[in-house]
Amino acid sequence: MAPEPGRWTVAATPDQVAVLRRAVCEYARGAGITDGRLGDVRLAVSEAVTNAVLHAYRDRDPGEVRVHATVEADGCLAVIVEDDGFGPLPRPDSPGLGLGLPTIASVADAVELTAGTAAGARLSMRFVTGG
Amino acid sequence: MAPEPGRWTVAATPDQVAVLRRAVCEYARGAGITDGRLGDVRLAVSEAVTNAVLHAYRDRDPGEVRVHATVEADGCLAVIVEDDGFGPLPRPDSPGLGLGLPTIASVADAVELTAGTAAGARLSMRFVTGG
Amino acid sequence: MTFQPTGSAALSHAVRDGALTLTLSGELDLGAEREVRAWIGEHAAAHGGPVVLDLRGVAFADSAGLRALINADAAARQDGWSLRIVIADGQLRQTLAVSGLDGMLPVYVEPE
Amino acid sequence: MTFQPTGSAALSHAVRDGALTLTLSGELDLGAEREVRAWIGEHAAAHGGPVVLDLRGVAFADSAGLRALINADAAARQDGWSLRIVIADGQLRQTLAVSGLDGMLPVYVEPE
Ligand SMILES: Nc1ncnc2c1ncn2[C@@H]1O[C@H](COP(=O)(O)OP(=O)(O)O)[C@@H](O)[C@H]1O
Ligand SMILES: Nc1ncnc2c1ncn2[C@@H]1O[C@H](COP(=O)(O)OP(=O)(O)O)[C@@H](O)[C@H]1O
Repeated sequence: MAPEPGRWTVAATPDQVAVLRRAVCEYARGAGITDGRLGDVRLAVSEAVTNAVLHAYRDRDPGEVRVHATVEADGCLAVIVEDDGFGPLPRPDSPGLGLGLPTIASVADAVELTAGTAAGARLSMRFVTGG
Repeated sequence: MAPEPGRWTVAATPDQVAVLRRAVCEYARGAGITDGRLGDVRLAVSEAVTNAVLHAYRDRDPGEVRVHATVEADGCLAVIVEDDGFGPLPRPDSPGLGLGLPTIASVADAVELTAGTAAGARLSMRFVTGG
Repeated sequence: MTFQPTGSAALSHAVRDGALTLTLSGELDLGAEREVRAWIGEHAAAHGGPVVLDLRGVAFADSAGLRALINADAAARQDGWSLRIVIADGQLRQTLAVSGLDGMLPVYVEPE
Repeated sequence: MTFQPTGSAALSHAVRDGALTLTLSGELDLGAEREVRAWIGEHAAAHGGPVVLDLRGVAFADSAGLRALINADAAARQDGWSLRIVIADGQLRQTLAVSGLDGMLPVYVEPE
């Protein structure tokens, strides 16, 4: 009995990273995820939302970050983080360490980066829950 | 009439980046890709194979890089670059500029990074050919 | 003295045996990083001697949070004070290991 | 004088009006980067004056290749010689734009 999908929309500001991280973890817990896997979800969501806050709008006014979480038919947890920014574009002046995407790839079972539905970037992560 | 899938296996050394780039471009041309799209495929494959050469084996002896190209039922070109290295792991001492993955994401229509089938990393890229 | 920044990390400091101990607990992420970074820089500069960064109470850190540690390490090298980062055997230790930063920072694992 | 490295880039150099012109053609990728980097560094150091890097014949470059340009720019700043990177309106220009590096390097677009 999979829970209804979760949807959250926040402003792309640094304080919202913790808000979304907690919201998705609570959703994942409600979906019966194991404690081990929960740590992976927490870290991956934190990195993905951080990227949207840091990179999507750059010098523009911060727009939205939208997160969508759902349990798929095979029991996998899928989390999508989407923004309306520049789209996935390289950034030689990145303030980051360049660890975000590879960190997500190393804790999630799959990560897909595409252009957003209208504009911006869309990062999809899947976690096998094995339960 | 889609061509048979293409498969190439090379050693993970710098000189093989050009070899795989050319092989996949020739395949894409044979599959009727437009010149505009061909430039995107060339750049994305080059970045993906470069990552396998630079990051998969790090201080180990270079292993294999395997590339698989295919035209899907919907006409999309799918290219998969796979290695048997460490898997997608962050690397604060990366010799790169951190531009590889976002460059791929900005020229391909979708890019997915997962663990390889046995070990290592597996990068899948899709290009809508619209033809 | 404890200071609660706008983010989700709590900060306190004390001098013990000549070493400044900066204790941080809570969540070390993008929302906390800038404030934590400034706070470490300020106290370390005012103290001038050895600094212990006690992070055993940090329940969560991501790569934005790890940036504050890299920054503290760079400041210590540049300004010539010694730094010791003390962590527990938990999420922070794992995240440091995944990031590959554990070998690049003066990290010590101690029980809480 | 033309030198064909193991990679797929061809290199030649000449002094014109006091400026050293380094001309590079072919493909600037990981296979060529190290050799190109060393070659630029060597000639620029020996010359000491202004350097023009003529890349109008470069048919392809990726981010590993762009590293050679960043490196040349860093060397020029550090050692105090002026650098001018001349490119055509083609793939290299596009790749520089996608990478965001175009605004960070002394790039000039000129017809071939
Ligand atoms: N939501 C996004 N919008 C635009 N660009 C992005 C986004 N997420 C990531 N990127 C691009 O991908 C690059 C790599 O991201 P990451 O691996 O997290 O490293 P870092 O954030 O430390 O630079 C970023 O520097 C940026 O150029
Ligand atoms: N094939 C791979 N195997 C292991 N790690 C990889 C691989 N590809 C990429 N990575 C990791 O992802 C990081 C980001 O890659 P990329 O965006 O291409 O930047 P760069 O190669 O310049 O560091 C690399 O630093 C590395 O840690």
